[in-house]
Amino acid sequence: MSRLGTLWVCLVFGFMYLPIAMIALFSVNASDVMAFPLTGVTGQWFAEILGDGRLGGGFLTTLAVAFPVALLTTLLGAAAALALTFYATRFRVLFAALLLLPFLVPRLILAVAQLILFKELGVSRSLLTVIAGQSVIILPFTTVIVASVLIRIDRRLIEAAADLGASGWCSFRRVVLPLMGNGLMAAWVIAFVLSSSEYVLTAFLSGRQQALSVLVASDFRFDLSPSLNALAVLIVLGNIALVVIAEAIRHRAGRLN
Amino acid sequence: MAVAAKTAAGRRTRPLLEVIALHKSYGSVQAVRGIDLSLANESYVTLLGPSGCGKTTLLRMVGGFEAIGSGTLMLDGMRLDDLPANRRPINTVFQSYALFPHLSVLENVAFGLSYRAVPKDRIKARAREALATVRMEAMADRRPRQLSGGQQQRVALARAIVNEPRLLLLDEPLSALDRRMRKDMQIELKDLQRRLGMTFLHVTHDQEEAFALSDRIVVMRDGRIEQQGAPGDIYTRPATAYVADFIGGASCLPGRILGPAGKGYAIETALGRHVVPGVAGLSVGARAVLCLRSEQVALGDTGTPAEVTHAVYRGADWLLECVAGGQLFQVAHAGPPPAPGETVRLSFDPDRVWIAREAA
Amino acid sequence: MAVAAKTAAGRRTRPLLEVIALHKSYGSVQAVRGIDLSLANESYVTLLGPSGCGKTTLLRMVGGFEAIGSGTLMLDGMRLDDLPANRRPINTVFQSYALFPHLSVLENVAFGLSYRAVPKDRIKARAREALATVRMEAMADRRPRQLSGGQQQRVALARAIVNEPRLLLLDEPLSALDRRMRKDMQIELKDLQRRLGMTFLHVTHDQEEAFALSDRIVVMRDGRIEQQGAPGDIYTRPATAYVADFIGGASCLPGRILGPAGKGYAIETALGRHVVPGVAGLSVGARAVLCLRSEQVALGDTGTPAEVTHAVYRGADWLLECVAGGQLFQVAHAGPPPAPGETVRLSFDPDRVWIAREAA
Amino acid sequence: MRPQSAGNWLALPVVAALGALCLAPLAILFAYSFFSVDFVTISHDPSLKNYARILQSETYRGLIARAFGSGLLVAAITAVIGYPVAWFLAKRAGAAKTMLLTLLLVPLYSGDLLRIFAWRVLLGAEGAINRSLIWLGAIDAPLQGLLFSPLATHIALTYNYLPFMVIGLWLAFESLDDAWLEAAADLGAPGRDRFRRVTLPLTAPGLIAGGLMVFVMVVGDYLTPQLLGGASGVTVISAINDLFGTAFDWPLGSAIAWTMLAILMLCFGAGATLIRRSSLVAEGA
Amino acid sequence: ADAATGILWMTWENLAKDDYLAPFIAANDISLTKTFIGTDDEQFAKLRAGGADSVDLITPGLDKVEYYTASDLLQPIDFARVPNAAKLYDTFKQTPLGKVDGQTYGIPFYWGINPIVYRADLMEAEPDWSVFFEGDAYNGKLAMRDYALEGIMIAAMYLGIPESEMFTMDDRQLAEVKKVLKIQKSKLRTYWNSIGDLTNLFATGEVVCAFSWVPPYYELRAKGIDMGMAKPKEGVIGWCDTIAVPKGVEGARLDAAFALVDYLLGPDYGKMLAVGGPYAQSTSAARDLLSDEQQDKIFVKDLSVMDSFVWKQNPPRYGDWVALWNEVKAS
Ligand SMILES: Nc1ncnc2c1ncn2[C@@H]1O[C@H](COP(=O)(O)OP(=O)(O)OP(=O)(O)O)[C@@H](O)[C@H]1O
Ligand SMILES: Nc1ncnc2c1ncn2[C@@H]1O[C@H](COP(=O)(O)OP(=O)(O)OP(=O)(O)O)[C@@H](O)[C@H]1O
Ligand SMILES: NCCCCNCCCN
Ligand SMILES: [Mg+2]
Ligand SMILES: [Mg+2]
Repeated sequence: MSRLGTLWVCLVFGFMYLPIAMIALFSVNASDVMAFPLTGVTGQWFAEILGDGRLGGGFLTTLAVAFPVALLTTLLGAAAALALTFYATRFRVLFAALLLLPFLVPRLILAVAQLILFKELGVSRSLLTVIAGQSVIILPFTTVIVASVLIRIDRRLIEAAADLGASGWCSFRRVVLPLMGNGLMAAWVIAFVLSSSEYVLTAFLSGRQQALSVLVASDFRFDLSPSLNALAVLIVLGNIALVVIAEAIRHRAGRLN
Repeated sequence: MAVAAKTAAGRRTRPLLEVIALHKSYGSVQAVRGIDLSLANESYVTLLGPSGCGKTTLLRMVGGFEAIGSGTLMLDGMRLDDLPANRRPINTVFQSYALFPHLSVLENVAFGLSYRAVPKDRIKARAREALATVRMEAMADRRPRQLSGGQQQRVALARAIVNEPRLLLLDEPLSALDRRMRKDMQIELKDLQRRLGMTFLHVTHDQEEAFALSDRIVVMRDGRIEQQGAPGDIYTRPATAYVADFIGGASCLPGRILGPAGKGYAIETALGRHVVPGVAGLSVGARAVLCLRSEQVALGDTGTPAEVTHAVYRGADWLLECVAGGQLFQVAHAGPPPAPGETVRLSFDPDRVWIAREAA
Repeated sequence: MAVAAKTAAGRRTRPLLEVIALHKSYGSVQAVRGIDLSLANESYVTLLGPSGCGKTTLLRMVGGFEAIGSGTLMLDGMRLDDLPANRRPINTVFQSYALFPHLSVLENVAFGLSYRAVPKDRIKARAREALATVRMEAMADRRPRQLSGGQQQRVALARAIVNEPRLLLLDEPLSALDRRMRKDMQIELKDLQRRLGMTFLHVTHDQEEAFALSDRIVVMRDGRIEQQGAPGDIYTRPATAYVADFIGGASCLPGRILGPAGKGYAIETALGRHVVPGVAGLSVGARAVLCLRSEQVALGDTGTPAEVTHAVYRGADWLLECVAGGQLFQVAHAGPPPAPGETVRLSFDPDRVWIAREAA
Repeated sequence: MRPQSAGNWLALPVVAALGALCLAPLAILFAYSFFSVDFVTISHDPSLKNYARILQSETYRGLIARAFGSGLLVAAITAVIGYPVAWFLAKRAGAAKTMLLTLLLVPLYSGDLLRIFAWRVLLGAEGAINRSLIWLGAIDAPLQGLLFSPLATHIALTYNYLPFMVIGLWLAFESLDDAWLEAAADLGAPGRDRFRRVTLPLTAPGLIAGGLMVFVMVVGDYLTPQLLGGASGVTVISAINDLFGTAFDWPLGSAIAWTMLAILMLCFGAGATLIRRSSLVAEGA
Repeated sequence: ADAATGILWMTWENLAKDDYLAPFIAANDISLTKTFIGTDDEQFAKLRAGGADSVDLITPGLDKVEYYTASDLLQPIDFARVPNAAKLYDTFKQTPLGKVDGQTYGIPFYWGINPIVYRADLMEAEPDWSVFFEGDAYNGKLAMRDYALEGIMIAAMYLGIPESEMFTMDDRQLAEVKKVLKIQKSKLRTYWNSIGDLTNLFATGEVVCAFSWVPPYYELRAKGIDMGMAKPKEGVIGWCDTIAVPKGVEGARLDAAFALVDYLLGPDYGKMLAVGGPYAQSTSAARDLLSDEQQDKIFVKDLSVMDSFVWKQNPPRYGDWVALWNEVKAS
């Protein structure tokens, strides 16, 4: 069973990295057409991407959006999940329906409608409107993730905490919170991924600053430069490096304990 | 000075906990159906009763984890109804332990202390002391899932007692412990209760435990209280056949009261007439039972003939089951047991047995 | 015919379960450190031992839930090592119940039957019968979380016994039940085992339970077996002070063997010399203990003077704690107890007491 | 502690955010759905014409049905593929767990568009897979149907949303107590049955959560079908986009959007009931 | 130092390459931010929904200006501030598109044709529109732009519907169009959405012939692929994009916006666009600076070509066109 599982996991990870492998392959392929046969090795595309200040700026803009969005949606999602499960409000069903709404509306349409609203309110487009708009569509994801963890926490532990004198807040902080840690982490990562790859809303709601997803999409419209492959490779490698570093730190901390 | 004295006196006489006409249903299941109970300050009360009779439910309402169906709870003369669990000066040893899986044993025990007026630097030391009390100091750094069942139970115990609450609720706190450890813990509990002047409400299935610890025993049945009183009263003067049977497993011989006689009543049974003490208020002609405990029945050369049907080894002695007049009797017998099928003669001292009501 | 007879004979003599040199560690914790045990077919064996001594770990390895550290398990002469839990003809009553939360009580009990050769239409009926055995038929449609602690435990019991396995492992299966219910369940268990010719390996903290049910008792300590034997042997002829103390709580008076004498040895203690039977193989000069059980010590006009320190009510009698020669003695006493502080005289019958080793 | 009032306070900021940024815009759209358009002027005479048009249009009905079909199909495929992965991550990965989880999500950072073009390179007539198959001698001529077909679309959709399913399931597995599996094994259930009778019902909340996310994202994804689905890559969302952008028929677009919303809300009403049931189950812990 | 005036230009990415604009930036104290358009329609939706004033300059198609003016989103061009406008080709001076009541709102800026582009190495002969509707030789190797207006115009041209009727087709004509478009769909490998996408499809050989824009032709020839470009005799679609100033832009930002407009119609920019695009500016400002070959590339050597173009217009029943287009795609 375990061996079969390992095999399956390897296959699935292989599947997940198959397109990434292609991207990596063409990021060092000499031709600027993404097609076989391969024509030779070059570092040109990486040089190009590293020399392109515009994309660098876009990358920073993406981070400037994704970090607050991930934080905000994780917090709000956790609050919503708690209100759905652990500290259930009386209006739970209505509340759940409201939470699902942004899930169900096509992005573009929501973007247009939000734009109309911002216009009516006299709010001009900026990164703040992007953050607000994205947060709303990502919120249901984080809520679902956190709620699926909360559902399984043993309520008797909350009783025990109350018994020992912990107020609602304390028992939340010292019992519920640590036990929902996995869920919060997953929610944050998913929110970050969704935010940084969101194109439609970002394009509609952003003002003068352009996030990477928007820049990449417009670059793509005219020419599929392999330098974008190089960019993707850098992002993926950067992420993997972060994971490895975090693991190493965790390992060392574990050993010290 | 005068005021202080008065308060102290008031405190001594006013019950710590009063339970008045308490009810609780889960859907169509009536778990608690009208309980009146009052716990004197600094007393040790145990709750005995069969599985499912509502003990845990009662404790949970007192602790504040279950909404009251109807009735009133008063602590120290004040209504508890609106006080949330964390503000009640009560701690609980849960039947299911409910240890925090993400905290170490020590952190579990220290948890409650941060909500008491305990200096920060004393918290760990106090927690360690409590762990020592339950003989778990060596496992302070483990997680609950790395412990055996009995070890977990002892951590749950330490987690509650370390807070030294006014009222401690214990829901079968020693059920997973071996006899020796249980004895040790009983001594620690009793000592704690006396030393700190706490009040204990302790659910147990172990009658020896109840006898050894309690000032008062409350026998429950089907969501109600069947009898309460001092351990000796409950054992030697059960009010009903149910209590006589449930506590100490008396053999109950049905009969009819012929009238008052001597210090008790004359009663007519399948095994003849006897004059025996009994509960007050039995009228002539009333149906009642004669309660005979296994150690009150002796094998001898005289007495009612009976057939031995079964003999069970108990270490210190044997428990014989004998049938006489269609009625089953249990007899404690120290020597080598007669073989099943043998006929023996049973006798008892009429002054030491007891007449109880047939039903509540 | 001949073959069948031979097999039947083989079956009768060959042990059902053999545990050979079994070890198990969790990280640095050695939970089981070398157990050799053999369970005869159709026998009832109970496992006694203090909290954390490795009982659950042993059972979990036999059941197939925990990988063996080292050693061998044989069932019916065949190695169990590679047999997954679901293919072992073994069922378990788990210490933590492990009831399926998403299934009703009836569905929980019926779960295992779908893997036996039970006709589909009989499954529900069989499950209901098992529920009746544990007095839970009225709650067949509830979910586990709607049950009290004792009710859950009975469902766990029903879920295992309904399968009538060759070997049944019971990990404190009656710990949450009141005395009466526990007695009833003991009778049902014993009856089941006899009727169906099953073999039981039963962990309990209740010594009465062990004595009442077992063909053999195994006393564990710290991951090892300290002594095993018939209930009478364990109680009356403990091999070590540990066993004497753990089972029945004997007072152990240290001493030195002076030499063989009568049916036993002459021993020198703080309270004088005595000639008393004892375990085989004690050499002259060896340190040993004289084991006195509470019911073997009597209060009288002659004997060693001792001071009463404590009296505990036990219902049927009182347990006195007395100190003589710096040594604590426990005495079972039927009458009204002497007050603490009083001096009494203790005596015992040298033929009924026992000399055990100081340590294993 | 009064959990209900705590719940209300917790819900408040969420309700405020959603009210302002989702409910209000949707209300605007709802109003639009009853209007009509003349060139770029929106006439504010309410009527049900738009809804009548949707009902009568085989195209829009068909597109909505197709979107839901794809959503369900991909949710099912990702569930089947992701289930063992989530199990492995939760129960077998040990210390490597966090790392594997992150590695699973990292490909998503490479961006939708780039990955879509990578799929083209993989699946194209001259792509990596066709070339490999020809080289292996498995086929003589390239399989045209690999790319620009529903197959290509669904492969990429599965790829895009598999990690979300795995995350949902992983969380469910994390809180699945092994004691229940041991008990099932003890009672004789072989692996297959332990899965069907214990694991599956007890991880149902994760399956539902993951399924919900995948379903919704597949229904909303128009880029992948558009770029990989070939001539049949149209989706209801891209049709709505056309109405909003190209044709400037916001009222009809709003009406289709609200029709989908209504159907989805019905579906999720059913889903929520399921979740509630399975959460009852789960509380038994 | 005073902060430079900041303006925001919403445009196509390849019209705003940094080097095209460098002389302008160097000569003015203006900081220019660019935001890029996905489609003409997206640009309109964004302005219509979000208000015009957050952008200082936009780049709508000539045929689309009407949308913006009807929605009252633009301000008229002040020709006094755009001296280079005097050099507009006559066609653009005279076109009624982009104007309301004689006022110009979208000033033509650059223009071109949308031809058929094909892989000459993989096709027997130069194709015309019929390749998308008849015969089996290129089944599954064709591509069409996913755009209702142009898709239906091409079908109409194929069916021989004259330009005068094309944008006002009646139900019967539209039914004809639908029928042939369904045939067309069955021959397509895919519909394309961006020119980069189509270029990739040509390069990888997935598609051998498509209704296209000009850039892939030059781009792929530069890579050594033998590309062909066909201008079908039934008619070629011509297009022209304008530059327009949203309502509400005023003061220093308005000055800066017009300065940029003038620069965009001037010789520096025109030359770079012709060489880099290659695209033709709407003025003759740079024409004489180009070689004959370069002029030919962007159709300004012989301007009469413009007369054969079918210019895009807004059909009055555009909603029905879009519905028809979606119906074909969904069929
Ligand atoms: N997962 C684990 N990690 C570390 N130590 C463990 C783990 N599980 C059990 N132990 C330790 O192994 C020893 C034996 O445990 P086991 O559960 O077998 O005891 P037990 O005899 O069943 O006790 P009890 O009567 O209290 O149930 C204990 O000291 C326990 O703390
Ligand atoms: N959530 C519930 N839903 C329905 N019935 C319940 C629920 N909880 C408890 N009960 C029922 O209420 C009755 C009292 O339960 P309670 O837990 O108080 O019993 P108990 O006296 O503690 O028993 P035990 O000694 O077995 O722990 C039982 O019959 C039980 O089945
Ligand atoms: N290189 C820019 C291409 C812009 C093409 N515009 C087409 C406009 C159709 N309105
Ligand atoms: Mg209980
Ligand atoms: Mg155990």
